[in-house]
Amino acid sequence: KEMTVRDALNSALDEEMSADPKVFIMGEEVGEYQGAYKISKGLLDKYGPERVIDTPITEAGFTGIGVGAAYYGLKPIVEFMTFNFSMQAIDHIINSAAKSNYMSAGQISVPIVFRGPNGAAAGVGAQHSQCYAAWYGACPGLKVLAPYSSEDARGLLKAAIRDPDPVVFLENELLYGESFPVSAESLDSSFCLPIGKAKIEREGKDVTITAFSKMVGYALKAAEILAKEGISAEVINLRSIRPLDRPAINASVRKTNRLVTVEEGFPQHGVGAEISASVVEESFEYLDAPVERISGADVPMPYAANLERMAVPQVEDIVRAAKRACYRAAKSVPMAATA
Amino acid sequence: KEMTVRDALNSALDEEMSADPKVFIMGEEVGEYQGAYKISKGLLDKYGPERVIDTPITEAGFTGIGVGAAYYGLKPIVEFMTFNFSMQAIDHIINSAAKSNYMSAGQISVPIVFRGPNGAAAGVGAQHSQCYAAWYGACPGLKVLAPYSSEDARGLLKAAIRDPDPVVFLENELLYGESFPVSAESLDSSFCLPIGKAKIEREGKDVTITAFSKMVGYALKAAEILAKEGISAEVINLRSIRPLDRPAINASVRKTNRLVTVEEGFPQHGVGAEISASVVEESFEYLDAPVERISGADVPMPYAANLERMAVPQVEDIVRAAKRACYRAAKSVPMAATA
Amino acid sequence: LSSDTITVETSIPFTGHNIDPPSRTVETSANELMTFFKDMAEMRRMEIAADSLYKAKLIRGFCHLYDGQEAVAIGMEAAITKKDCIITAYRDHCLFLGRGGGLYESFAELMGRKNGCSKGKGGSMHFYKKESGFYGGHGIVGAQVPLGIGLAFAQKYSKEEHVTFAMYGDGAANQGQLFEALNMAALWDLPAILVCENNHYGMGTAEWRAAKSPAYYKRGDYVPGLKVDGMDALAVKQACKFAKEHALKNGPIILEMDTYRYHGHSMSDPGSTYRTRDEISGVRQERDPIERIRKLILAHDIATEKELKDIEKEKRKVVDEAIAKAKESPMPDPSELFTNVYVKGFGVEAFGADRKEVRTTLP
Amino acid sequence: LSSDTITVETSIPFTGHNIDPPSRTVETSANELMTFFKDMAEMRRMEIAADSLYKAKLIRGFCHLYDGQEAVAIGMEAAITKKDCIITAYRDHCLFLGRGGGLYESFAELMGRKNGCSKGKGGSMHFYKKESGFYGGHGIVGAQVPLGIGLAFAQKYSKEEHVTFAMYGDGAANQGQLFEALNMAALWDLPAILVCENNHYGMGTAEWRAAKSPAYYKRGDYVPGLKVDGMDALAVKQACKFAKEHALKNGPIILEMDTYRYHGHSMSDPGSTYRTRDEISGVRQERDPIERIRKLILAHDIATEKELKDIEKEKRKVVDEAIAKAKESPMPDPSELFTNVYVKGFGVEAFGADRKEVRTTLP
Ligand SMILES: Cc1ncc(C[n+]2csc(CCOP(=O)(O)OP(=O)(O)O)c2C)c(N)n1
Ligand SMILES: Cc1ncc(C[n+]2csc(CCOP(=O)(O)OP(=O)(O)O)c2C)c(N)n1
Ligand SMILES: [Mg+2]
Ligand SMILES: [Mg+2]
Repeated sequence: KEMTVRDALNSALDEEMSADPKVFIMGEEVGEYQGAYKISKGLLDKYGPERVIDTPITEAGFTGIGVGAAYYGLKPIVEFMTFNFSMQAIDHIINSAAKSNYMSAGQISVPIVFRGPNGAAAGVGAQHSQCYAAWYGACPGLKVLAPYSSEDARGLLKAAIRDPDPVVFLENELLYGESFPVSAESLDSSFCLPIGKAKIEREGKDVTITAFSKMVGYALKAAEILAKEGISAEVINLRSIRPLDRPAINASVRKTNRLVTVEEGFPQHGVGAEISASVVEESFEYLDAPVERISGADVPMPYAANLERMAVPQVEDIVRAAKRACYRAAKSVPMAATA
Repeated sequence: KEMTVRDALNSALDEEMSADPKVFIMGEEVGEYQGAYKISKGLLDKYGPERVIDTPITEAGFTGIGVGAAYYGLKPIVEFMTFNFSMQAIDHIINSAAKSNYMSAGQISVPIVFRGPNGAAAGVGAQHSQCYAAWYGACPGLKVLAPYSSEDARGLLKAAIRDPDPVVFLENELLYGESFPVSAESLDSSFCLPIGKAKIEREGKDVTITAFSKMVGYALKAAEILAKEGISAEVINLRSIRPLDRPAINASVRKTNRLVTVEEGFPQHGVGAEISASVVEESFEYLDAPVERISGADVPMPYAANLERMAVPQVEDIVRAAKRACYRAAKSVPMAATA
Repeated sequence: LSSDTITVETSIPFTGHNIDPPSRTVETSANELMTFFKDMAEMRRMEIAADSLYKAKLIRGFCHLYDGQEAVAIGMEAAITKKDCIITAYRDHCLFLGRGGGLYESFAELMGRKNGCSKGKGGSMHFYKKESGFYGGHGIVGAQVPLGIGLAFAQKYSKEEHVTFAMYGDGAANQGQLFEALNMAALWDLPAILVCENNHYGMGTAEWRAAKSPAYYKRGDYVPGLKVDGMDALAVKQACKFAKEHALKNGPIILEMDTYRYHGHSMSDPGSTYRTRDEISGVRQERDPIERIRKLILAHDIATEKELKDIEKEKRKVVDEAIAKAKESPMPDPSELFTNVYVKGFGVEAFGADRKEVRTTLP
Repeated sequence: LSSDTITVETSIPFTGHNIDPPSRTVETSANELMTFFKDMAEMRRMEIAADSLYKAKLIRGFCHLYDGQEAVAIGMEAAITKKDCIITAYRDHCLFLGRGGGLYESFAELMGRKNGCSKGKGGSMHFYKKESGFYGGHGIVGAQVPLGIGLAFAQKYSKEEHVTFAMYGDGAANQGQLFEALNMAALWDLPAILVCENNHYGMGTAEWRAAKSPAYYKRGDYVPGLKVDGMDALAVKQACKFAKEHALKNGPIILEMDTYRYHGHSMSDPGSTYRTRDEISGVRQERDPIERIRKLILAHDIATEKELKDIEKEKRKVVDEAIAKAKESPMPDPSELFTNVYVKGFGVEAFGADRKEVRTTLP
């Protein structure tokens, strides 16, 4: 059976709202318009305007309201039309949500989910294309998830809604319409994925490729190409940016001795930097080649199609980096191709 | 001659306002109150309320106004009482300031400085202690500076004000009152430090320690202690977080073969992560030991003095990490101490 | 064509908040009316063409069209000079034209080409024309209002007798930063005119669902406001002239322009789920800004129906020519990826997606 | 002491905005007046003691004192129950006391000790008492207003007949997020009462320098408001009772409490550069909230001067005892560094400054 990421998210919302009357969703166009990207389709009809709440375009205000409702014990899901607009509300995400449980020594927990599309879409320019994984992932008190497939989307969103802590849930607009096979188990309403655990999407032995969100698909494509050239790549779908599954990453690198990190966001202080540093800390002696970072280019997102393509990682970038990691190293690689 | 960081900043503001009538300063309490931390002391008297502008406590609004004024060609200096409050205005810093020159293909440049104390002060708790170096440093279009000494403060602030691009200028409240020796040259009104260049604060050959802002002082203290134990540490004062002076860092590591990064901010996706990844990329073969990261603890800032002390790096953390980097490595270190 | 004064009544009276509204009697001329007609016809045609180009996949991403709202751009320009500043949101194509921007550079930008007004780097939402006072083209709802008030701040700081028009939608009107910036504009007597283009919907949300008080001209509370028929270019002109004078003397003022967008919010919105087709066609028939001017021209015997139709045909032609030419414009050079990140790049290295493959020295 | 009704006039009439104000005639009792006196005396003493502890370096960082504003906390509590919620900014000590918080846990928190109400992890600005509806203690100006409206949202969502009081200063009153949240509160009829504690200064900035319209009770525009003498506990009580009823029936309302802070903004502000000593002593002499109640008690022969003095002495004693005890409270255990980061830490590793030296498994 197949399911789109959109339907996966929609069904997760539906099931959790049906299971727990404290769960509600708020955001711009989530109700009557059925969601700017139709993720909340049908929910207004089913749960009514008390639980599916259209807001004005006032992110700081409605995010604060959501966080306040979570203080009280409700379980709000705050949709940002895209995460770019979460910057208007970021003070509430960081100072009001992430830090409250700590400052109050556990009195004020904040069971809330902030969700919406994150990162680059197609042709939407510099102000609508930023990836916030590294920023939010830096902040203790937050959990930060980034699904790739439909199972990820279902299992992680349901886990996020049930979680007692504030979760930033980073979707990807370009994945909404993609279909993925789904297991019977994953369609059960009790299905949840563990927060903080990465998934080995593809096993391999020559090089580890870490990725999250849309880039997992690219990494898998790269792995296929690499396989044809005799390089066996292990692809790790991070799923959770915070907590970051350092044990899984290190275990893989200790096996492959090579690492390529992939992300669409800006390079400096990115997820790749963290992974590289963490692996150097834990598994330095295992590394047979320098860690390779593939990331968004270090520029605001340009509109023109050709520049835009250059500004985000392509499959060939991942392939090239993986080859570099392999060829440069001492370990012999079965087949040689010109880089 | 000695000068406090406060006076260094104040004199830099004064000189640049006197040199260029387009320069003005705005922010909360910068005028009649003489600055919450007295950095703008005397400026209102000297330049009048047209150029020293007290604002209401509305960061989003006045930051947007500052950026708009910069579009027009003025050179605003926007003071945040602390950078924690810049989160209310971060959309303007990123989307309105950092990206405009790019989106307009050079038509709309944004010569503005955002400045104020950043990071941990003493006893001010979780909402008032965050370090924003890594966040802002991630964003193309911004330049991000972090002075340590009085010369840094003067030279970098004057450079920032003269620079045609948006600059985030991260000061440190606990350094304001510290005195540093200043050269005659640095007191000249033409004095400027180059943006994007690190400074070797202390030369050494066994291990490189990178730090910025207050942590440079700690690194220097650690270097002294290490020297007594026969370890010669090279201390790099980053000065510029973005552009990051990768060449200087790599050159040093290629000499010492060991690296300890120090910062007060949160660890994940931090400046240390970036430096570690950059060095692994450029100088992997030169590294004789895993890069050591010293950073703020991965928790919101607690208030209690004992916990707070544990939440930020101490000199002994740096010493310990440097020793680890040295003892673990193949290269022999003259003197052995028990770690 | 004559520049002799013609006197016309605005469609409806202005409604003032904390201010005496200007007179309904507007002065215009044959010349001006013909210019209005031509300019609006060009704008209308441009947006229709953009719609087609989008459907042909030559324009990508977000694309927000202005057809229906032309009278606001036109009437405003008739009241001000290019030393006055305008700043707006993402629905910016026609405001760019109004400031003297060209069709060719517009379409080239929409298609992401080198000769676009932002060299293809900005796209539909990010048009600028600084030399004639147009400061964009902003994608974040509400942000342009403090930015515009900042322009007004700079005008006053520079002791110039110019004003800034900061345009925003009915949806944006609820943004907190607007209230913050307005307070400062009022405190500091800045020559800022806040122009709320009330097209009655913020995306799919009707104004009353987003605002407890959708009387946007009153939302400045202690700041005066004026409600204007934004489908009547002459009313807009009158209001903007009035507002400019007011702003130079007394500081900020809000103009609520009652207007309408014919298209959906952006190209992905059919624009028909949250409003009735009757509503749209009703506005088209009764309030269309071009038709209003057409009727005035005919009533005053300034031109014949045939002449006006010819103008429209001519505009269709210039738009088509601009598109054809824009299609010839090449994609930006790949090296442009790294230009304009900074004005002064200090020659530091910048990286592409694969930093070992693509790295360059910033100019 | 008697609970018989005593009828008193408030100091001055209420002023309404878009609403008919309540009557000046307030009902109270000997019992209530004595309680007011005791509670305010305790608050006052607590803040004076905090000042000393700060100067003795036993309290660190920011410390914002409430003396002068006690009538707001006291009067509000007299009108509501612990099922109603209160949320405020950093000036939170006395609101915590008002909600039933203890002196010992307050001082322990101020000194960063284990037995503090936030186990020493929050500090002066971050007191909470969730079980009696006190949601902090927030350090970011303005943030608590949307948060408070969120509490009201949750109350309504939960179909409870309770309300939330969101407190903010005159400085905070200009924050955009307040206007955003208020619009939603009004759209959704939330039982939210915005309490502007107008002490006339935001740090060193006089209200009129920060606000074009410092009539804060009117700043809700389309939301009704009431101006209240915030130095008169009975007026505050009357207003809060009125506001609670209004909010349950009709949605949000703003109460502007005209009050005064005797201390500087925080301990680093002498509080004397931007206002005159005469101004301060004038308020102390003519409007002090404790003195007002003292006079009422004496006028109604409820207690003697001596008895009231004894109460004050007694309060001094309990405060001193609480401090002595708090000083005995140990620092938090070092392991607390890593607790409460999450409710559910999943047993992942967390790091100290030197991750190779200090790492732990999150609970
Ligand atoms: C802060 C922010 N939130 C959400 C969006 C997404 N968005 C773009 S336009 C829009 C509707 C704006 O409506 P209005 O202000 O009435 O302007 P109009 O489109 O009608 O011209 C929304 C919600 C955005 N760009 N920025
Ligand atoms: C967003 C933000 N900006 C600035 C500050 C620094 N600050 C703390 S309190 C304060 C003054 C607030 O005044 P007011 O709202 O009148 O409250 P009061 O202190 O008088 O009770 C300022 C500027 C802050 N905490 N948060
Ligand atoms: Mg609209
Ligand atoms: Mg105040």
